[in-house]
Amino acid sequence: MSAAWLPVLPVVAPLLAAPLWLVVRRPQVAWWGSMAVGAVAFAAAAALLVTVLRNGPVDYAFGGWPPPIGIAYRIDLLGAFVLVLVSGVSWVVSWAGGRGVEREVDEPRRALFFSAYLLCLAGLSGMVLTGDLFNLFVFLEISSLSTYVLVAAGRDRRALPASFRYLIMGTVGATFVLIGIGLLYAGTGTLNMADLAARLPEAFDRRAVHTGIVFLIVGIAIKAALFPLHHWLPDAYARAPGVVSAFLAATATKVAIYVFIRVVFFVFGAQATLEALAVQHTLTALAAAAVVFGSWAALRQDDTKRLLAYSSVAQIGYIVLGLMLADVAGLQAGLTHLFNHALMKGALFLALVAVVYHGGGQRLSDLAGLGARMPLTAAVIVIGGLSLIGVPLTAGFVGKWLLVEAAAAKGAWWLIAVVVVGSVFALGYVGRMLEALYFRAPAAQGGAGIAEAPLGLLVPALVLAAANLYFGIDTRLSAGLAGRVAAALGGAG
Amino acid sequence: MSVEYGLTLTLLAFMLLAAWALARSDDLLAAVMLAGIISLASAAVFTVMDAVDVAFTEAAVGAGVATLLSVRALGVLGERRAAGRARVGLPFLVVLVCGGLLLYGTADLPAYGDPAAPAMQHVAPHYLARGGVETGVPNIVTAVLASYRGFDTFGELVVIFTAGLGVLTLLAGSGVSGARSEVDAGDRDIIVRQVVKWLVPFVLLFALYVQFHGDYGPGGGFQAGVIFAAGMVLYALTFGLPRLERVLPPSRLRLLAATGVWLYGGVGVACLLRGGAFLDYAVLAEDAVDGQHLGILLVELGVGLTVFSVMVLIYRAFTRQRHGGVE
Amino acid sequence: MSAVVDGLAWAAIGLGVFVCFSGAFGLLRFPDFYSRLHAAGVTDTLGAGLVLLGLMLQAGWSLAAAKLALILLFAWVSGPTASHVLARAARHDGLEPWTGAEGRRR
Amino acid sequence: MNGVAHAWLIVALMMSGLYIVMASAHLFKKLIGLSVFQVSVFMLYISLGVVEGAAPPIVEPGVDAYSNPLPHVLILTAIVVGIATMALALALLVRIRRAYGTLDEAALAAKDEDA
Repeated sequence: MSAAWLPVLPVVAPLLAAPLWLVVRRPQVAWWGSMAVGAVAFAAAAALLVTVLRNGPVDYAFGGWPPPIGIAYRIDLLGAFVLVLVSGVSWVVSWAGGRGVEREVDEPRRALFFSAYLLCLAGLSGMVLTGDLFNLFVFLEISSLSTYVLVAAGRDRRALPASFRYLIMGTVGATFVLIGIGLLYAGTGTLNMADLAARLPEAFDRRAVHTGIVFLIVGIAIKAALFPLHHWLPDAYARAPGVVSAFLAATATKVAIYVFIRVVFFVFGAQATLEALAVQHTLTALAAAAVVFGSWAALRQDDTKRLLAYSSVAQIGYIVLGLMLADVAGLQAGLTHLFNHALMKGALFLALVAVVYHGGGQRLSDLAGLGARMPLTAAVIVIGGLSLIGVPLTAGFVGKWLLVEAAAAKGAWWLIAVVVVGSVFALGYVGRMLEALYFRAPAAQGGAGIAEAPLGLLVPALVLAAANLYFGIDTRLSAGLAGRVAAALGGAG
Repeated sequence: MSVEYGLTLTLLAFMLLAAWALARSDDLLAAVMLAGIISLASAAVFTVMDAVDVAFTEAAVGAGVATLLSVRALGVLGERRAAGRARVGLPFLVVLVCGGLLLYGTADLPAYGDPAAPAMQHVAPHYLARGGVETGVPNIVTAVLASYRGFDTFGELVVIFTAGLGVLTLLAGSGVSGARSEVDAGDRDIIVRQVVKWLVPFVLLFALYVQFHGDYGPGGGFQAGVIFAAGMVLYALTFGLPRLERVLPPSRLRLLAATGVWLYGGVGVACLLRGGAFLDYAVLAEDAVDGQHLGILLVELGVGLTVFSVMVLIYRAFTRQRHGGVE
Repeated sequence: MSAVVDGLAWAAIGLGVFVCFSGAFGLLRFPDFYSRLHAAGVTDTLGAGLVLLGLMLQAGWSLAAAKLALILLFAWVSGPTASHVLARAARHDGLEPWTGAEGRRR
Repeated sequence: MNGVAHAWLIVALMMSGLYIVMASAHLFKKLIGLSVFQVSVFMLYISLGVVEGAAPPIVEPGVDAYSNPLPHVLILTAIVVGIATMALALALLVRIRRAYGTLDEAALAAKDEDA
């Protein structure tokens, strides 16, 4: 395959495949086809990462028009790293799609469900790769619209208002991004990110530029569900079909945070933005609040999916805390945790899909006694849970440890306290799940049909759980790469 | 102050009045109409601001399609009034902060119509000076839309496709099929029937004109698709949905919607196969400008196809819904 | 362009604007739905017609004038049809015309 | 001399849209507010590209000053995104109304409490 195809393949392949399932309305065909396309996208992403590691950043000019006249991709190590994560996890999660939709999506919606899945993947990949601010907005909307569809595709009626609320919040967020882009354009006359970065220093004293930066950051923060703009997240994740929760938890908020990194560190220049506009202090405080509030709220949930969703709010806090240290160590910690959190939440949400498959519920009490009946699923929950707490030898430990180190190096002791408090809460909410799994008797005799889930669900869950263990021990791909990215960013900022 | 600026300010003040009425009104139909009025007034503002393509689109989409769909949906929903208690405190605070920030941010913008503004300096002059020569298309908006920023437009097409797909997904299996008087009969009034029978061919002809004249004047695939769909909807309103479905069965509309996306993406892939970048139309023909012209023509056709079929599919999906009621 | 044509054009536009204004005034002040519809109909046909005629005189023999003529034709077909449909819908809903017997109604 | 008064009015309109989105208790009205919010953002963009006394950006011999075409292109895309969002939201409302029998936010929340 020619190198000219590589940068466009992860986006264009799913975009061109998605309309197929509107014409061929066979769920099984759609599922297999989507997995094949997911494999292509993942392979292309991996090849891109290798290329970038070998030869440095890849530039791609759409339509042959050089930037800033045309739209261009500039794929650096950070972009390739996040793209591999997104396309990889979404591919593994899509394996579970075939079985997952059987229980949670009505027949006439199943084939179209996979179209929306592919569109969402394409939107997220486009956001990662693009080097153009307005193109970012377009792909943000592709991913958002398909996400609203995915969330509401299931049988739970509560998903409908949840999706609508997400739509309203998400559109307000996207419109904020649009306002931000417009004001930046008014101040500089360009939409290309690299060009903008070059032209900003001389335009930085324009008020339109300040306001544009603030609106852009707030809009992205809504998409990233950063406290206190997280209101859409718990309901959307808890009511969506399980496969969708796994997909979104592993990818959507991650991409939003990636965009944040790209915009703040590459385009605006970390120093100027963080100091001049007091962004750093505000976001650090909000991220710390996210950790404490999210973890505490997770502790109070009775619904397992809501529990995990609130835990996500907390994890986003950890990631942003790392980023806002704004040095190489902090960035490395944030990026590592971003990578690992995708693996944890993917595994945990998929395990819950397996629990529901044979008629189990999603309350904590529904987990009772499953440790014996569904040993493999329970094992996935154990591994994912331990990783979430941050127990050594799991992936979750690595990111938190790096964060503590980075904070200690800067003497930010209160930040370590926040991490400890969050982890203690995590011990609490994960403990409640494990206690129900292993030490509680099944509620009634009624659940006799409950047995281990089919392989179609177990395999992807186990793969992600195994990844949690693997990246807890071998950190070259996660923390190692994150370190290289952070070093590059440190140079840029 | 120039006359144009005064006109803009007057229109904006008028829109603000409408928005105020909208905020106070409990009547949902009135709210839809007021939003339509604001949208139509904004189309007038766009015209004053020389954005003829945008004005055209906003009038067709914001004032036309959005109002049509909203009224349809209101009928299906069976809701008339927004009776619930509004929240005041937090929204007011947020609006105050955001509005204050925006006023701060726009205060040192260059004055309205200033040719020395930063936005006019960097990229835009290239489009205006070279666009006509490099693409062979005198309407620079079309040149930028379909060629310089053709990848954005591909994304935009996918957004519309996603919306159609989403509406079909959400409303799948909940529609009404078979004979239903209201949907089927259309309008029995002889005046309406005669007028529509004469009008529809001209609407379709106009749509084709807009599709293929977009290189030289305002228009293009998107506007053409919307107008073509409007012609079809007018036909269905008058003669009943079944008559339209005989000509355009839903399966064919779905195929057309997909085909539009494939046509646009296919042109991109063809450019790749011929050794150019994605959507680099210059490689499509011997002469670069000829290639640009061909590429722009094809992708605009793709846009028109998908927009038209998605609009009709969405209209059909709403019309086929049972009215009111609870599951 | 001769001064005569120019004067005629402005006269037509001015008269058209006056008719539109009076139509809007009637829309606000007339006592019931049907008479208001009548006022609105005047705006559609005579008002818009005069303005378009004035513009055509300004444009002279050109493509723009032909387009304006087409718009005029369209307005003359669609406007009365829309008024007809509105009035019919109101009648269908049982709205009685105002006869002056029971005072103003809204 | 022109100023930035148009921006004040546009911001006011924008904020009334945002206010309707947040303050309304009825989901349908929130959606209407959202479209007003978006339309005013469109006008902000287009106003950035106006050049006094210039022609629309359609190249003609003998004309040398045009308005900036780039905001026009961006807003064409944004208008399409807006109608796409609206169509999807209306479909969601149809499903919500059918499942709950109401579109009032408080009533919706109450119905899920006792479920």
